[in-house]
Amino acid sequence: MQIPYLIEITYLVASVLFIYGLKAMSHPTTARRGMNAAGIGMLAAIVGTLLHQAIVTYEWIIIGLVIGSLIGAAMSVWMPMTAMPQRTALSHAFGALAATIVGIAEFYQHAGELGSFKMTAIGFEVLFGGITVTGSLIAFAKLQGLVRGTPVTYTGQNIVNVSLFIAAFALFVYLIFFPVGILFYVMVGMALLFGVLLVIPIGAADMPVVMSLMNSYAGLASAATGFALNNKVLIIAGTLDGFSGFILSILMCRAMNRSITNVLFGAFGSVGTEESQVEGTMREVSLDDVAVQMAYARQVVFVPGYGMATAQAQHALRELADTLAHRGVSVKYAIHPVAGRMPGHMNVLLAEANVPYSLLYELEQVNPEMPTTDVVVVVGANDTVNPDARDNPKSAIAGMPIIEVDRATQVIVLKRGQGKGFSGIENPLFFKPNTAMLYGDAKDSLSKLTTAVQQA
Amino acid sequence: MQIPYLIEITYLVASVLFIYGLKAMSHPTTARRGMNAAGIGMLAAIVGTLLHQAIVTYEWIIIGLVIGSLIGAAMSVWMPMTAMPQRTALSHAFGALAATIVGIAEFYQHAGELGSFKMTAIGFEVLFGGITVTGSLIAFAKLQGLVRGTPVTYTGQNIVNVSLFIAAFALFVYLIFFPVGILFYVMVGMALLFGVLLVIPIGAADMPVVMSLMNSYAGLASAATGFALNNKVLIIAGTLDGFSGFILSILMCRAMNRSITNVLFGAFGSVGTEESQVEGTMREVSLDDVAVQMAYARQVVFVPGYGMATAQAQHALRELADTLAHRGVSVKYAIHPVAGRMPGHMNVLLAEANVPYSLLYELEQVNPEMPTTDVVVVVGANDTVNPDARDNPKSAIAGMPIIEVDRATQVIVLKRGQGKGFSGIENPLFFKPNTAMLYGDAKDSLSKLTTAVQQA
Amino acid sequence: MTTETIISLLYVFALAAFLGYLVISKVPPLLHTPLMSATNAISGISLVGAIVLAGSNHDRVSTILGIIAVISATINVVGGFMITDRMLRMFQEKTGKKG
Amino acid sequence: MTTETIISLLYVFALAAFLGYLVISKVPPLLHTPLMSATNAISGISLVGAIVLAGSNHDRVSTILGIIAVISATINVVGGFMITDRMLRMFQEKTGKKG
Ligand SMILES: NC(=O)c1ccc[n+]([C@@H]2O[C@H](COP(=O)([O-])OP(=O)(O)OC[C@H]3O[C@@H](n4cnc5c(N)ncnc54)[C@H](OP(=O)(O)O)[C@@H]3O)[C@@H](O)[C@H]2O)c1
Ligand SMILES: NC(=O)c1ccc[n+]([C@@H]2O[C@H](COP(=O)([O-])OP(=O)(O)OC[C@H]3O[C@@H](n4cnc5c(N)ncnc54)[C@H](OP(=O)(O)O)[C@@H]3O)[C@@H](O)[C@H]2O)c1
Repeated sequence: MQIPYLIEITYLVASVLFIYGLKAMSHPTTARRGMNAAGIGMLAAIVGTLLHQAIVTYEWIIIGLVIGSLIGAAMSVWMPMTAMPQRTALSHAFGALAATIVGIAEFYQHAGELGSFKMTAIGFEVLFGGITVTGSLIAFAKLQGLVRGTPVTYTGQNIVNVSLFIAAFALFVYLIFFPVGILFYVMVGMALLFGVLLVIPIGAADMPVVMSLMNSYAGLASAATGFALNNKVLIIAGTLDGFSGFILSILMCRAMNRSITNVLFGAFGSVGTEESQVEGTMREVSLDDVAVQMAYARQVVFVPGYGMATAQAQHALRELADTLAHRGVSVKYAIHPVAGRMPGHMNVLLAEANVPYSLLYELEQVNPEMPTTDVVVVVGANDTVNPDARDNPKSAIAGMPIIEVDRATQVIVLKRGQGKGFSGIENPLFFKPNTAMLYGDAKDSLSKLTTAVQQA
Repeated sequence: MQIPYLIEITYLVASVLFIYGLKAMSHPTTARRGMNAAGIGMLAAIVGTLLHQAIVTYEWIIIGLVIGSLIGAAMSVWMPMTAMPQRTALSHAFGALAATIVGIAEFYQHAGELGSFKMTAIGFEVLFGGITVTGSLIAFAKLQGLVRGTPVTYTGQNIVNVSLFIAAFALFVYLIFFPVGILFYVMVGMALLFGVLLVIPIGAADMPVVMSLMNSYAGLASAATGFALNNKVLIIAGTLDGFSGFILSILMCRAMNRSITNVLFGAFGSVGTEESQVEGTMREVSLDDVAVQMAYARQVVFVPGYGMATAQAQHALRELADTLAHRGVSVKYAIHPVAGRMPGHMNVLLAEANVPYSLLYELEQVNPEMPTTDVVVVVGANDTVNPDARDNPKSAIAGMPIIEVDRATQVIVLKRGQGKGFSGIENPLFFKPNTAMLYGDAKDSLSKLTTAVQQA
Repeated sequence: MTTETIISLLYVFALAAFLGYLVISKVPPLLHTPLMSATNAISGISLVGAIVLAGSNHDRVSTILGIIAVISATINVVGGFMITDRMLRMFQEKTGKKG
Repeated sequence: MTTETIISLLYVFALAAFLGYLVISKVPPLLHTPLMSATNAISGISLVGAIVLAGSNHDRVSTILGIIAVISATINVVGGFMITDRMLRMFQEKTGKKG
């Protein structure tokens, strides 16, 4: 068998192992084995590629691989778990950059001889890729706090964006028939610009959805690369990636009860919503009171939210929960599907803090238990426990499923002050008679509570 | 675009629609729409094929299509639902026959010029195909009662089978390197013979598993045809078919707590099993007593089995159930996964009798309700309600999950006499104090019960 | 057949195998009988090979084989789709009468 | 590119799309974050295109582009797999301590 077919076979093996790996992600006990298999597939494909007969010098390849590995390894080892959203955004930029560059080079080398199919593939590749490179970088900057997270808007914004999109697309169609160098690079530039314009009007809080969409674009760019290079493993991996991003963004939007168009093009809560009149007062409670209540409760449910992530309070939370469990209190964690800023955000943080996943309960499982729960501790969650979503059809988050903590006997809310949640609306929960506020940084409050419970 | 590529595109469309169709089978409300889509895909592929440039005369094609359609339509319109197992066996024979013939013709036409890859594909095609043709025909004959269902065994049987298999396989390997005409036909003959020998030692009762295996072979034969003809839709359809058969046979074996090898090569219950000593006596009950008990029960659960299928009693059962429901009795149907002789057998029959599928309960759902059920009516089931499977670890069916009817307050068993079930073992259920026998054909008994209940 | 073609076929086979596993294992026991006849109907797609065989007038033996193959495959296709539909119709009507 | 090749690629795409849908929608919310980094790592497979570009010495521009592409893709591959593993290890250790 000749080398080219040996290479093809390593690609086939890689494809199968990739699919197997993602399939294994359907359960935490098999996931790791699956990803190891996928890693082996990746290695096989890389080794296979190194045999490619077009390769004449290896020095640049090796330099690139070494630099990339060092950066990648460093990022993964030293990155705190709480920075996952930023890291993910950045990695979409890298992935899309690689795809875009391969597309540009393909055009650069063969501009004259490109058939219309191949040109179409390259066009999709650089369009999706270009948008993703700049879009993800802006998302990264907003999430990391490098630029202000507030939406940048101006009048006529949507018109500018749509015109740019149409212009780029027209250029694309023209290029399929007349692949002219300069116009191609103009198109790449437009895609890069479009990525910027698409993301700047979106607030930091909506970044997760944007990020997932970028994920899906990056995947599609890879798949298009596969079409351009006649490489099936690229098509498969890219398509899987594309679907993953797409499905996750749909899930997020559904859990937030919004549409993707609304996230991308609508200012949040700008029309037709109405906050409910808040009745009652916010009642503060002392740390020791809370400790006693928890220590003598039958069941305590913790509801973590974005505040737990910013406070990095997962370890402190676990300690408190362990202390309670030790005293015989039944402890559960209720995880809302969009708590935090990323799908599965809370799960990962709690896993990092060694919380067994058998203690994590989903919305549907935990809500029926609320009325029989003595104490619910809301750790930096806000929107995901806002009863307005259920009770006030005019609320900006109306219809979003919530964890119905207000049905519990006693609710303790840990937060720093009067800060609003992601949606920026008032939360009537805080004013209910059975709710008490414990102000302060979540990590701090939790550690103090642990000490207090131990002495109770 | 030239014709060949137009054809290819119809095949691509067909592939997508086939997959969509089977995916839609995951729910009864979408299944029909899915199959309509698959049908359209099939039509597209056929019309596409008719444009094939190798076709010079259409008369034979049309004759074949017309004859086939008439037979197919007649079979599907006039076939009683209870004959589904036979029909399925027969259709595997037809499918495999088509694949085998295409393989033979391919060899016949190109014997000299076949590359080793293509020869390998053709070899698999005729081997799988040949085994399936005769194997399925024998299965059909046994299920239809054309030949006696009892296993035909003789000493050294397994040795003969294994030798034949090895010989055919050796021939196959030889043919890959030296595709000699006469040897090829010998191999086809051996495959046909092997199909017969494989199935005759298996009892009629084990036919369902054999049938599913044949299903999977027929699928693999089609997939091999795809490899031989460089036709991707054949590969896809064949692989889907192959997996379907394989998964169903695994499910059946698991539900019967046996291995596939045991079904294929082991005489059933031949070693190490022991029937439990039967205590108590079988108590007969009068029709009117049963009617009264049912009429005044709070909940009646019907447990249909193979006897309902042979008696074609599904309509009579539905009527009785409706009559009871009308009187305010809560009525449920408990469906064991391997009740009857085919996966989903009971479901189809009851659906035919217009029983809403919301009334059908699976094993795991209904067992917890048994202790609070007043009356259980076993309609021609036997093994699937045999408490020995649970209680006697030495039983031939030990470990098979059962519907635990013996936990109900009162069990009524409808059967014709002392007949045993599929496994041929005694059923202690019939001797329990809370069990009463109502002898007679199930359909008959059920109709009479309906009348009696109406008068009660 | 070129090696590139062979590799394409292997890709299709590998992906179809995964799909087969995923799709079929999602079918509930309720629909196992219709599933059997549905896959049967679909695998009647070998009809496309049979049609070419019967119509290409290669030689008498091929044509006869072709006709037999067309007939058998058509029986499966027509019979399979019709009977699946007949069964699924029974299941579907239930939705309305539910409860 | 021949039309046959194009059609093969379309087949692969269609099947991969179904697989993507089926496989991804089976991943529980618990693992959505690792899923994101896993697909990221896998889509780093565009590295294979980058490697050929960087090594084929076509012209200076291509080589420079190639190196950049190799670096970015490698970051994703190495970083993606490592961080996914780091996360999954956290989830996995829980099995033992369960209850
Ligand atoms: N998970 C996803 O995939 C995703 C994606 C897109 C959007 N979202 C949105 O994100 C929101 C998530 O809801 P959530 O309930 O988790 O959080 P949230 O509504 O964003 O509220 C976070 C709360 O945490 C408090 N907080 C912040 N830092 C804290 C600290 N160091 N210590 C203690 N408390 C602190 C804040 O109040 P103070 O400032 O007063 O402390 C705030 O009320 C939802 O609206 C969801 O739709 C989620
Ligand atoms: N469903 C599948 O996929 C599948 C596949 C392979 C094997 N099997 C096996 O098949 C068996 C199915 O169990 P099952 O409980 O459904 O049935 P069964 O154990 O086969 O028993 C059937 C019973 O129905 C009675 N019967 C027959 N004709 C009747 C009539 N006209 N009226 C009334 N009663 C009649 C028979 O007793 P009388 O003769 O006294 O009337 C017999 O006891 C299991 O052992 C299973 O493992 C099933």
